[in-house]
Amino acid sequence: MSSPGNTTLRFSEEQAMLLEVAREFCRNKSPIAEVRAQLETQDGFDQALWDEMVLLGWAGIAVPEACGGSGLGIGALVPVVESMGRAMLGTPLISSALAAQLLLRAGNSEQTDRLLPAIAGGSPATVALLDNSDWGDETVTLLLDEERILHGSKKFVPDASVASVVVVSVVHQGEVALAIVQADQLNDGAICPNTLIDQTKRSANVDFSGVMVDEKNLITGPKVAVALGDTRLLGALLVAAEATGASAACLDTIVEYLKTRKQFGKLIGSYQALKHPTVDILTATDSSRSFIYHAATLLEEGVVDADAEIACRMAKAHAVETLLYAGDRAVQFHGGMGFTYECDAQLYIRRAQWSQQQFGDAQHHRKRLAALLLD
Amino acid sequence: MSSPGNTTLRFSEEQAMLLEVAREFCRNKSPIAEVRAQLETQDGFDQALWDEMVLLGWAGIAVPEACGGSGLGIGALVPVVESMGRAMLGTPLISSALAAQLLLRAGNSEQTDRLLPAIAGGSPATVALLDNSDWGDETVTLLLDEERILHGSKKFVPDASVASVVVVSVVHQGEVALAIVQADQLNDGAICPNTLIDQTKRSANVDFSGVMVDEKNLITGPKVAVALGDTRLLGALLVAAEATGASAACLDTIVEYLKTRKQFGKLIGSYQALKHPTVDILTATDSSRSFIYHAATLLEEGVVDADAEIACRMAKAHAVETLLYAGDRAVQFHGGMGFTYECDAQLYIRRAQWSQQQFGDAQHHRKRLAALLLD
Amino acid sequence: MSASDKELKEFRAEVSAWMKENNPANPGFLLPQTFMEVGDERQLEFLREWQHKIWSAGYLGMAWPKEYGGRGVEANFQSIADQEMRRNGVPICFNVIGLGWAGPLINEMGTEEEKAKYLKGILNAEDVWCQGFSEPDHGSDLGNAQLRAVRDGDEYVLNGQKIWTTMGNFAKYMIMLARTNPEAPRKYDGLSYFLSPMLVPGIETRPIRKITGEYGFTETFFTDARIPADCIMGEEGQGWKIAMQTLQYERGAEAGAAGGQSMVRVVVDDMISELRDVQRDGEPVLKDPVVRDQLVKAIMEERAMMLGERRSHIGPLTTDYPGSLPLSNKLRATEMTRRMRQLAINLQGAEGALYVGDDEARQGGFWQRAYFNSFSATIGGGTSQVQANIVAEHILGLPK
Amino acid sequence: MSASDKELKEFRAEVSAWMKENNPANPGFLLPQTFMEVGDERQLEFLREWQHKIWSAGYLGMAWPKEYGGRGVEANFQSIADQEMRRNGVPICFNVIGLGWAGPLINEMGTEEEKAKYLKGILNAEDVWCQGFSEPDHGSDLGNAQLRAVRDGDEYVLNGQKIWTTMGNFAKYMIMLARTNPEAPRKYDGLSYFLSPMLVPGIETRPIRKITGEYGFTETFFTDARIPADCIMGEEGQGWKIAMQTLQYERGAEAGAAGGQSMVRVVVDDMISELRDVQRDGEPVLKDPVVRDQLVKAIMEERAMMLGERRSHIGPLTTDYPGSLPLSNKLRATEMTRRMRQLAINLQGAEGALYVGDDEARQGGFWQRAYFNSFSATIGGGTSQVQANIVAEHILGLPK
Repeated sequence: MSSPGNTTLRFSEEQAMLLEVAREFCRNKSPIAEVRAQLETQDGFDQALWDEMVLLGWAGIAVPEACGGSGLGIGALVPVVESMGRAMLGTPLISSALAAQLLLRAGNSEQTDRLLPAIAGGSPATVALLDNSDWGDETVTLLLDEERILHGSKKFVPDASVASVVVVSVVHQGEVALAIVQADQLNDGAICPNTLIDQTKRSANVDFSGVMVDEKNLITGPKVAVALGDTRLLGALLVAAEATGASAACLDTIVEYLKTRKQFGKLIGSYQALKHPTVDILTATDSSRSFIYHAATLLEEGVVDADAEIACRMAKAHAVETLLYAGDRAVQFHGGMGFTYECDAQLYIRRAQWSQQQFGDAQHHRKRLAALLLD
Repeated sequence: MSSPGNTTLRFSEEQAMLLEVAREFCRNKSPIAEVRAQLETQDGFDQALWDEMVLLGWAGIAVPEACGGSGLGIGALVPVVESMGRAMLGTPLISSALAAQLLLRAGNSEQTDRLLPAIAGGSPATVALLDNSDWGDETVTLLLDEERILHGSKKFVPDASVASVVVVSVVHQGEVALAIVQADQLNDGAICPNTLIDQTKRSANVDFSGVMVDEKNLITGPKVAVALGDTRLLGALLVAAEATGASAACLDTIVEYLKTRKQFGKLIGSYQALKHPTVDILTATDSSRSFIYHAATLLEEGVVDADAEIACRMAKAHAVETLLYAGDRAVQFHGGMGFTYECDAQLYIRRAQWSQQQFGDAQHHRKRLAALLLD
Repeated sequence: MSASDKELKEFRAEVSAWMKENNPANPGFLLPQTFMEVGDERQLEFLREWQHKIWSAGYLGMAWPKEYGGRGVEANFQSIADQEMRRNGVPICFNVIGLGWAGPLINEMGTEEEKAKYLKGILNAEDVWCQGFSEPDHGSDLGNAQLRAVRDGDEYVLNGQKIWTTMGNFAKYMIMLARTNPEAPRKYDGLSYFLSPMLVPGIETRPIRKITGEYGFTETFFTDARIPADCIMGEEGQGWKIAMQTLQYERGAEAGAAGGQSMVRVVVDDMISELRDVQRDGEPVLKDPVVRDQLVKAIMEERAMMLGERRSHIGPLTTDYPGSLPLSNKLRATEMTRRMRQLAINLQGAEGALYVGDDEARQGGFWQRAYFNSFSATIGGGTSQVQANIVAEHILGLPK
Repeated sequence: MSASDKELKEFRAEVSAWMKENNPANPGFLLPQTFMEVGDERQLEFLREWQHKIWSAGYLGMAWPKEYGGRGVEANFQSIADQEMRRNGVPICFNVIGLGWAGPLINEMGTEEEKAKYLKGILNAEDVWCQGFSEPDHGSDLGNAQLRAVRDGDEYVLNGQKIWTTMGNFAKYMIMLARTNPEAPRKYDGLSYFLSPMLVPGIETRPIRKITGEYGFTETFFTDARIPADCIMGEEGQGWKIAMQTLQYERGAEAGAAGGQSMVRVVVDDMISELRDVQRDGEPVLKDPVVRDQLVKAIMEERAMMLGERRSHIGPLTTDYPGSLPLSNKLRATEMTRRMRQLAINLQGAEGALYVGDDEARQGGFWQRAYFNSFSATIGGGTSQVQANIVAEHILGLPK
């Protein structure tokens, strides 16, 4: 009879308060009509709303107090992101938080003192990690040459159009390094927005060619690779948290319809063919939530150790498969209505396709979990 | 728009007649009470019944007319084996047919003339192929030394206790060869029966050590490896055919119960939670049947070409997964009754565990199909 | 006087050559994969021209009588033409409700006048047809249709609503199920069947935006709309029977349909081809063992469907639960398609998150759109859940 | 006066040491993994002796009153003892119906006389208890129990049948649901609850052979069996309420149960350990990428259950559909177990076809038998299908 692994799960009163506030805020400020109003806007979010979120301190939750944040850590970010996912509220929060984490974990104090206060103050930032379309290929190809000039592009840079700062993984003198690029350094037309299946999200391919990175905006050394690995795991966790919220909202949408729609003279929720898969969505969403708060617990101290890595990967693998299933069934169970753009099921099925790909799909993480758990 | 691959499927009037006769025979001669009567017997089948089958010519269906068979080929064996599977009728038919095929495909005319008439005449034969418990490991380790003496054992030799002749894969002078061993050459205690999960089946570990193989009972040369490969594929197909019959019978058992058992005042077959999975078993069994007769069609000429290999592997992969599912659901859907030894569901769930392992499980075959279809 | 194998073979070669030569160039916008995806005028006009061209070449309505625009030859010529359309990947013949539903019905049951009036326009694509069976509150429950048709002199007055009217905004005619007798003891007996004009006062359509973001269906509103009384097919009260008859023609030219390819067939191999240059973990995704296992499952599922089609014509191999193969076909094929397309997106890697309109989206976002569109088939024409009930009850004999 | 952390820690160390020292050697036959698998006298006597030994050492019934054989300490001591039994892989405390159902009920609702008569025999394993709720024709529908109990003077006369009586052939007492009033307007109100002796004329048991080939349950027949009228718990008509109360104790010592490990917990890691030397394609099966993907899924499913248990105690993280974690637990855990065991057989290679009794069967055929036994949990206590209805209706509020 063997050990079941780390199954720690704690939730502080502070986290509980944050969750309650965040959920309430998102519910009130981001009803579905608001979400829909943003689908075809350029930036995909409402600046005034973002400003309110910044005032609540969310942009600085995981930024140390010394740098203008509240220093509550990733554990406090998870309930906020889950709540945003639940309301399908698109903002640059995840991108900014990841940029801050990457700087915190790899940068020097001059850099963090200079850059983090702005992020905590609501100036969006983002990370540019992907050199191709393969999250499993971590080779960095974007070159920072000897003159510290960048050559090449990154793909799927989230919220690139609104970010003031982009933290970019580059190869410099044969080593992986990070370049901090200001938005105003980019050439005209360098940002080529992606047309995403999830219309609540924004990302772009960004051409950094020709950008000059001065010494103080360059991060080198052994911490870089570790910080990049950690940031990918934190990204996976935050996408999982967001997907968990989306699954919960999707479940609510299904349940509501099953309780009101009649076919053949009966409420359709009475048919086991719809009822039992809905229970599956409930239990799967329950598991997603357990996984993300387990990971949040293990990240209380900020260190991404082996147990935390396992937790982040499990969260991502499970949460996206759950949302893929929930979104798919939401369309099907809404019948003809589900096939319309007007039905909210489309929001969830589209979000699912985005979430599954970000920071690697379920199989990507299970492959890495196998090495951590079986070897 | 690409090619969908070979989808030939024919069925001759001859095959149709055989199918009808075989199904009728098996239904009449092997009611479940008879099947149960054999569960704890030594040989697992009724000799008188086997004799009747031999009289019908089944032991020689795929044996050339010149060797005392009817020369109808594998295509005619499939409907017979499916019918036997449907009645859960255990006999040495599959073992004997595979032994005959292996001899036909690798042996010389003296050997086939000498051995096949007995097989066609109902004297059971079998093949001993497995040196370990891994169907994916085709390394032959059983040694036939320079003095033509055997050293070692084989595992899971089907119907070993009743076989007059065993065709054994051996390594001889560094090459794979076949040794034809008569039952009376085996030492006392050489046959160690397995206790199988499927009580309708019999197999044994057989220790061949010390058996002397004379020249005329040795088969060497390049045909051996090909014949062994073909025989494994034919074995996979015949197990698939048998599993298809078992799935169909299992489906009947479920449907019958769902139409008669009431719970909460309704026939349980009216609940979608039981109804829809039962439809899944129906459609999956439909596919099993399509696969086995497709393979039977491609084997009309006896040659196991690439298309036939694909067909055999698909049949095996699909048919056993179907039976695993059907057997599992049969137990569950019978409720408390399903949990008893008395309920026939146990026969199918046990058969499923046997069938899945024989000649490699579903994943084994899908792995090889990937190489045939994707590379 | 049936055609010889040689004649058929020559005909096949002729059509194939014609299709190759006339297969239109990529128009620069995504073409509909099915007739349910005709969302704008540009697509409509393209497909109208293409169908007209096929008809002009003599490859559509081949088994229909010459006097109504057909060619009067045996149906197996049409089947061959249809196969060659599929095989050569040409665009669809979009006027599906006319070619496959209304047309064969008129051919079989219609008056001379009706044949002369309708058939040629169906074939040459001048008259677009639509179908009015579904209504908002009972999508899967056709027998419960409530659209009211009241006889008033030599007209019927229509009031009510239809939904999921494919090309309702483009159609000139609708085959329609309406309730002429709300008092009938069996709900089915109160239904009648009409060949209704669409372009009359009181009939209005509102395009439905689909989950894909595109159009293709309408809601159709009837407000005191008056249509000639002779638009009725058969007698009052025969609507259900005729509707069921209509559904029989779907089985192709041999069953009476005019023919023409109604949807672009997408096979698993198409997905696999598209994945050949996708990377996973720095290697081709097609080399990943877990992906390979998934793809083989998908290929097998598709192969099983095709083999089932073959087997369904072999009597001795269909004695178990006869009818199970054809009756479960819709359920199986549509569910397989949905899952396969979802898998295709998943395996694309990060690019799976792109959509129609992005230059870098694989095949222009074909698979993403195709996945969403696949729900039209798992929902329309009876949801998969209803289909499973039908198979359970009609084939397995399980209780309702 | 609650125990300090230090005391608890010391106690844990003490029990752990005792379990290590006293864990019985392999008896040479497969031991029951649950109390539903006690099939023969040999197993019964072994387990009786073991439970007696644990009780003698003071590690069972710790929170029950001293005067009835308990130890009168806080329940958390018992929880610790139970954890250490699990952790050390010792055999089960088999008298589960007594320890976990009848005992706590008597403790809570029983008279002094009943407590004195029953409790100690439950703890020291002298009196085996069984449960008589299920009947042949309504396995999942307890409220419909039909066993008739008719008051006749100072006796009740029993007629009818129970089924799935665990250890019915070994038991001295049964907790029993019987119908005292067939005329009650609500079927539930006609039920009463008894602590019935088993060894009286007119009660006969017939062992049921399980799918595993072994025994463990009986059918129990009542033919004019007479039991003392004071065997009733509470009043006539309270049977349903008391039965529901009985089910509450299952949640362990803190809920009132005597404690003791009622089933051997098998985790995914146990399966993985067993697979370490299995080969597939000439390589370790644990190196096969498809198998690895499957195993990680299994580990995750198990991990999610454990994390869910933790989360269920954190109020702010259970505001969505409160109660969903505990109420879905049975459904999830039992289905997970079934699938995991099926997978374990599949991954064994050819040896998966062996069974209990074969020397070469892995762990003596443990996994094969365990797979079959797993259905007792997906069927008993409400089938998974019924459980899914319960979750849907009680948690999601979906219509019946």
